[in-house]
Amino acid sequence: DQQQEAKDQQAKEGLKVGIVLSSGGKGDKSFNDSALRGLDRAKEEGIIADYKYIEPKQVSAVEKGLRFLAKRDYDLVIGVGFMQHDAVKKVSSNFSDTNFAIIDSVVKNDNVASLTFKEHEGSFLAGALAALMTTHEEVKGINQQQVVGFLGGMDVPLIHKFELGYTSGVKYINKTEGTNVNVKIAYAGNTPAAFNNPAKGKEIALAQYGAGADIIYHASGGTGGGLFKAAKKTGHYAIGVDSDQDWVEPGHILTSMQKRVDNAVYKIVKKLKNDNFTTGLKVYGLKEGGVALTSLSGLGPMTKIAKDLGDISEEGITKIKEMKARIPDEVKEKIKEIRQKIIAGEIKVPNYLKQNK
Amino acid sequence: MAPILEMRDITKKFPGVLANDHVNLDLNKGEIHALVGENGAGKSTLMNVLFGIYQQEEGQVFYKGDPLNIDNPNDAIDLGIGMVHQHFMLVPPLTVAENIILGEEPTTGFGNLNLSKAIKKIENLSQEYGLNVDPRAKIEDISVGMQQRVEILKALYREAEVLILDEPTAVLTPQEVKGLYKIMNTLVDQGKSIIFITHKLDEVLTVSKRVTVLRDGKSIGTVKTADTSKTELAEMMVGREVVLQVDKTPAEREEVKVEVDNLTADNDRGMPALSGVSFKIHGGEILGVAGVEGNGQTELVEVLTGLRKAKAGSFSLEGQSLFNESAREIKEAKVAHIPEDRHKHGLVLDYTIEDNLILGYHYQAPFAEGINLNFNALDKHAQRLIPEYDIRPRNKNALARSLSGGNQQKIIVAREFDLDPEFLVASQPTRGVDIGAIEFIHKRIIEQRDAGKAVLLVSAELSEIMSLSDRIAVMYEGEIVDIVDANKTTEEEIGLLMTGGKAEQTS
Amino acid sequence: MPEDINVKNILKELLIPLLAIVSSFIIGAIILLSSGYDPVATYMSLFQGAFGSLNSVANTLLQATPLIFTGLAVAIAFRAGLFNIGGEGQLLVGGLAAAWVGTWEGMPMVIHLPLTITVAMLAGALWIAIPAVLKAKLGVHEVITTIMFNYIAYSFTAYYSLKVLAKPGNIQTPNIEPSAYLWRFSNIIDMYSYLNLGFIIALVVIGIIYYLLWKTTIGYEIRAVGINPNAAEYGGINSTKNIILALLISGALAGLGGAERALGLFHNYRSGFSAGYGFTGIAVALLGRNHPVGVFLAALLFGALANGRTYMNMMAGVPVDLVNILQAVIILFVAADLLFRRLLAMGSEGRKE
Amino acid sequence: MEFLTAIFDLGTLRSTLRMATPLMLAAIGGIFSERSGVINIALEGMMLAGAFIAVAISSFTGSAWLGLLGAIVFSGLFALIHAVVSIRYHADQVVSGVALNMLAAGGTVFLLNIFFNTSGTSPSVNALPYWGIFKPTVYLALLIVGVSYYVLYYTSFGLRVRSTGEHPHAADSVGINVNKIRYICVILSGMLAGIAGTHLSLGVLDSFREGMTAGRGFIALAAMIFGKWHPFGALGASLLFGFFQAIQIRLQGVLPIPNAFIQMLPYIFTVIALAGAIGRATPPAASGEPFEKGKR
Ligand SMILES: Nc1ncnc2c1ncn2[C@@H]1O[C@H](COP(=O)(O)OP(=O)(O)OP(=O)(O)O)[C@@H](O)[C@H]1O
Ligand SMILES: Nc1ncnc2c1ncn2[C@@H]1O[C@H](COP(=O)(O)OP(=O)(O)OP(=O)(O)O)[C@@H](O)[C@H]1O
Ligand SMILES: [Mg+2]
Ligand SMILES: [Mg+2]
Repeated sequence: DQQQEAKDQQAKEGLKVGIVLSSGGKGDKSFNDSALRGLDRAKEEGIIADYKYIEPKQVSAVEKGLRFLAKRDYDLVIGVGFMQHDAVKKVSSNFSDTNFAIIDSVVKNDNVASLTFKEHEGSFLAGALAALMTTHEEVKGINQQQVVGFLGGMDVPLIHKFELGYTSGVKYINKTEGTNVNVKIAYAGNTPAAFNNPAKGKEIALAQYGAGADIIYHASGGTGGGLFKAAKKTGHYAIGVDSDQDWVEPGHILTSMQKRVDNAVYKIVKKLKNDNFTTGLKVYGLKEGGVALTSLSGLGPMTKIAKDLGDISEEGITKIKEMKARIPDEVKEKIKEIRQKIIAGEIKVPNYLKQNK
Repeated sequence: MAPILEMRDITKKFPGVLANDHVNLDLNKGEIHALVGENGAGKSTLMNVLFGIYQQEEGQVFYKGDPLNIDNPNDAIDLGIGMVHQHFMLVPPLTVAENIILGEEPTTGFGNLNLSKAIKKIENLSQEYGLNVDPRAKIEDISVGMQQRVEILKALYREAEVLILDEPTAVLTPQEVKGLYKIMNTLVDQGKSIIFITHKLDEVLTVSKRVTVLRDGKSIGTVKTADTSKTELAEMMVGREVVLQVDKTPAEREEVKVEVDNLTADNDRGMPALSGVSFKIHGGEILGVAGVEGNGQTELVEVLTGLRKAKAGSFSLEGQSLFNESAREIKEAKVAHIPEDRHKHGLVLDYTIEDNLILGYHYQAPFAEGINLNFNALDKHAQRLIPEYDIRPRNKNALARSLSGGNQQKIIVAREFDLDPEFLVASQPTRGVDIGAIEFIHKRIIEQRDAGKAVLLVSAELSEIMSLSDRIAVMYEGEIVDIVDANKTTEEEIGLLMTGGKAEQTS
Repeated sequence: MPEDINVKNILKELLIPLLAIVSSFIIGAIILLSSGYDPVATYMSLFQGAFGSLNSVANTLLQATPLIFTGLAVAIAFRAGLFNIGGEGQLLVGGLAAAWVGTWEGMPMVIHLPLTITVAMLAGALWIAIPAVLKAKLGVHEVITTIMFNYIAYSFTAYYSLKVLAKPGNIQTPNIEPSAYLWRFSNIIDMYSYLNLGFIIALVVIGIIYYLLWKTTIGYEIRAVGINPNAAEYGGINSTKNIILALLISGALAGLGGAERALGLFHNYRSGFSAGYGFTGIAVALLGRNHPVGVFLAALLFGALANGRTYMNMMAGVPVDLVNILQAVIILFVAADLLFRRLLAMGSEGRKE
Repeated sequence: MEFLTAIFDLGTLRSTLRMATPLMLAAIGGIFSERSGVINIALEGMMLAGAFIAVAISSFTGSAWLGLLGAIVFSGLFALIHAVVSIRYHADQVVSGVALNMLAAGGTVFLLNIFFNTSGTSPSVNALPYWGIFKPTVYLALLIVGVSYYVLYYTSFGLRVRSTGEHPHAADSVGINVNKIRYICVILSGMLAGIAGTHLSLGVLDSFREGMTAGRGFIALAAMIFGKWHPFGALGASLLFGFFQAIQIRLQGVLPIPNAFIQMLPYIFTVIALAGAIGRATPPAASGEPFEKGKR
């Protein structure tokens, strides 16, 4: 009875969502922050009453966190990251009355919504943009050499998915435009620490810039912070990942390949509120707005937030605007075109994870 | 003449030991003052108090009539007191010059070392006192005798007026000892005063002006060297009749049991320590090994007990070769070993008496069954040996660490003798042991001999060698210079042999 | 022969670790207060998270299990006078080996499980073999070599698990066969915890190590070498052999810890496999005075801290890293036990006078 | 031949020097500590603490220089814990070091939460400016190597440090305050590690990231051993390890050796050095032993 009461109480107060973050934790400026932003938005809009996040420090704590949330009758329990696959599967089987969602992995249980993203599609666009830009020597910060770079964090398949999408984008441009753009590829390491090593990230970036690259795309978590410093130092460009990172080093981050985890999270929370929550696989690609480059002409979503919060100066905003203005219109057009083609299925972007199976 | 230095009623305690008990000592200017006493009498402690390494609980030091507090070596050094420690206080990888200036470094602003100035000063000092050291050599590369001269230079460099030499001769060859006397005499001629600690009464008589005797932490008295004799000093030191009279029937020699031939071995530093050592020991015989410490006795014992590999030679017991066998195999061949340093080798101090009583035999029946220890057997063993060898306390679970030195030694003796060995190697068996225990151990050694066992006895105490041995082998620089019949020799003859005298005599 | 077991001694042995724990919690409380948290609520939630329900208790034991193994690994090396800082690497390699052999198909459990566990122990032992031999033969300090082997293990296991064992596209090695599972208690008790047979094995191993150290000639020799290698040598004890033996046992124990994680908890090898168990094992051994029973108690404490902290974070909002701070401070206090000895000595002297 | 051109350019050398900088700083710290007789495996933690404090102070004051200064002071204080615990209370120095590493790892993230309300990356703060092609910390590191060599071998302090680590009783017997020397050296090692950490957080970057030292403290330890506890040896070893990292970045995908194996190299070299294959590396005789007056 007490439980029932508690439930009623809760129902009155509104929805409560629990989320177990991935190892980068809150403040990773990408993945987790993006998910939390989706919840923040939902909270602001009154869709949910509150949410609770958990930062597990070790693999085995993930399941405990999920279970903790499930037991406390959270209306939706979200697991962030492919590492949580087993844990979400297990806990969702135990709590068949609770709604679950997992991000970046697929759990085939009746009460789980699996939110996955076509990172390869976004990365393809990033690759195409980089390849197109590197030939525009007239643009400030672009050199003569036709070289671009990729910085990976830990050498794991998921990161190769970004890499393959990116290199495919470059190849596509080479084929269609007749250019001969080369990609330098490097990974920061073999252990999870490779996502936490910005000093090494900077060295890798400097090495690639030194070898002629002028645009480097990264999929390396916190290690990417070093890339941005290197871009600033050398006057070249970087492409951010996961969330809108354009504002982190204003004027040097050409665009960011956003995984709109926030959108995905926001959407399912909203559906929950509206009682049309559905489980099963949800794939977010370019078409669904699940992955996207930040605007090539204006400010990205995080940049706007940062501006509101005062985390970025007016001068920074100007720098970003100036940089975006430097991107030739033909490039912008081309990217738009490619995007449409991918959405329309005219361009097939290879998925590293599928390809190998 | 007023003494330059006086120590009055110095009392220093260590946990469980009254190392110095109201000790008095005074030193005149220009005097060599010998300080003697048995092991553990408190000599080093007294000097460490004087040098500020220890603080006395009671008593007062006066220097040139003024009372002083010496709280650390700096104070002592500032007063002009220098000390050459029993165990050298030199840093092996540093050079002679660096060692000498350490703590008193000449600098040229900003703490910048002025080594050339130091080297010049050292060279001058070295010349002045005839010390002959190379300031640029590294300590680890020079001989022990040279190291000692470095220690003396260290004191002179600090312009010491009073020099404490703690057992400086124990590690020296006879030539080096003579050299040291010369240096000491030069020093006193220059107005310095020396406190000289030694165990060798001959040395006392040779160089000192006066002698202070310590026994059991108390000062027994101070006498003029000219007015005393070896016997009197020995009596003061021991507190009773000097020569340890051991009841000993003549040896009943049996067949040859132990044969050692042409042993050659290096010491820890890779220098030759044994060169062609040969001897035989019969059943029912004690072969004493005499010699100044550091002439290869330690290495000989280690080779015979499996703790050191020899480079060449042979060693057999009752015809069975044990040459370069492991310690375990040698033990199994019934060779017992009372080690020179019981803390280092003989005991696991944090083991109980019971556990120590099986060290080396722990894997054999009845103590072990397969890999399991048989606690009944251990218990029985301890309950039998503890009273038999009068080990105190009578608690088999007491840690060896908590026992007095004599009782620690009894654990070893009990364990090794209970094996009923064929060959007993006893090295410094009574070092640091009280009189009662000494007699006990001596009796046991003789019992072994009378039971027909072969005994090798190594000791720095000549009296011990003289009174126990049937024959005496004298070691000098890694060789046995002679083997003499104990009944037909004198301390003088042995003493001469110990300094390599034989070779001089015959050539 | 075994250390005197009487109440007074046990209390004396326990006193300093207890003081260390209490002091660290006081320091923790000060940190909490100055960061604006409520220490009482924090510690309450920490405690509740660790022991609040059957499931929590089981999870505490689950967290303690690898620490028992690594703690014993450090302790047995300590007893031989050696310092194994490489437990982390040995555990990883052991876990990887278990996850690999565990995937072999077509064997009955009675063969497969023991085989897998044995291989894991061998792998752990192998990982310390070079430091062990270098130490025994050349006197090379094992602290540095085992640290170096940790780092070699990080790279090696990452490479081998991802590039060799894992199916393309996977971030973990394939799941092991059920015949290599360590049986879970949740099979018969209604709980979620993955507490498994590994815990029982840990208890048995505690007994074995205790027996080995104090009831056998092997232990007699190992401890003798640890206390006084010269005396051991004099007693015909081959210190080279015993150093190598003790370290191999140590490595094997850490490897066994890895096997428990692979066969009982994860059923595979993955990145993030160890939460620093090898390093925490040092603390566990130290706190447990290098005694198997002490190791057990210390592992329980550290297991409880590690288990309770998630709940603490969720209920009190305190960052889980507080627990790392607490653990570090506990170690510092235990290591600096002289502090308490001096304080206690002062206290008792004061009373006498 | 592609890999040769990939390795040998000016960029590689610069990269080598930048990556060697934190290694040499921390290794020199290790040298002082161990030369005085105190094993310091907490270099990693001291570096991490320094990296964090530098960012925190730069964030609050807006001055990266104050950040550097603060990191030096704070890491010195942090090292003081190691000093007190292991010198005054005779704790096992390895255990104390392990604890300090844990404390730094936990403490920095805890404070990251308290100060910046995040457990990943701190906000960007003012970083150290460039002086020519490098950050000041690079020049500082090189300077410190030279000065350390001079101090250790040409000053009375250095002589005392060396004697303390080899034979503390000998040092004591000539009136040197052994524990004072050890305190100074351990604190110094913390301060140097603090500079190393600042190099990472305010030199290379402008923010703190959880665990950002990523094992560099242990490579520094390896460099110290490989360099046989000599400042120039440590410099050489640091440059070598820096060079490994620099070429490892550049050789990815060029040579058919997996990355993982190149990353193992510094550690493997250290083991080989210790084993005596590259000339025996023997630590100072008394390192690891607490000094007790009168103990024989
Ligand atoms: N720290 C200590 N605690 C307790 N007893 C000790 C300590 N150090 C030495 N002893 C004991 O004091 C006695 C004399 O020790 P000491 O070190 O002075 O001998 P020694 O002078 O080195 O011998 P030798 O004259 O043969 O060189 C020995 O019985 C030894 O066991
Ligand atoms: N540091 C110490 N701690 C405890 N006991 C000590 C210490 N130093 C000496 N002792 C004890 O004090 C007593 C006197 O020792 P000391 O070293 O002064 O004798 P000694 O006359 O120099 O002997 P030796 O002729 O062997 O050198 C011995 O019983 C010894 O055990
Ligand atoms: Mg270009
Ligand atoms: Mg003495």
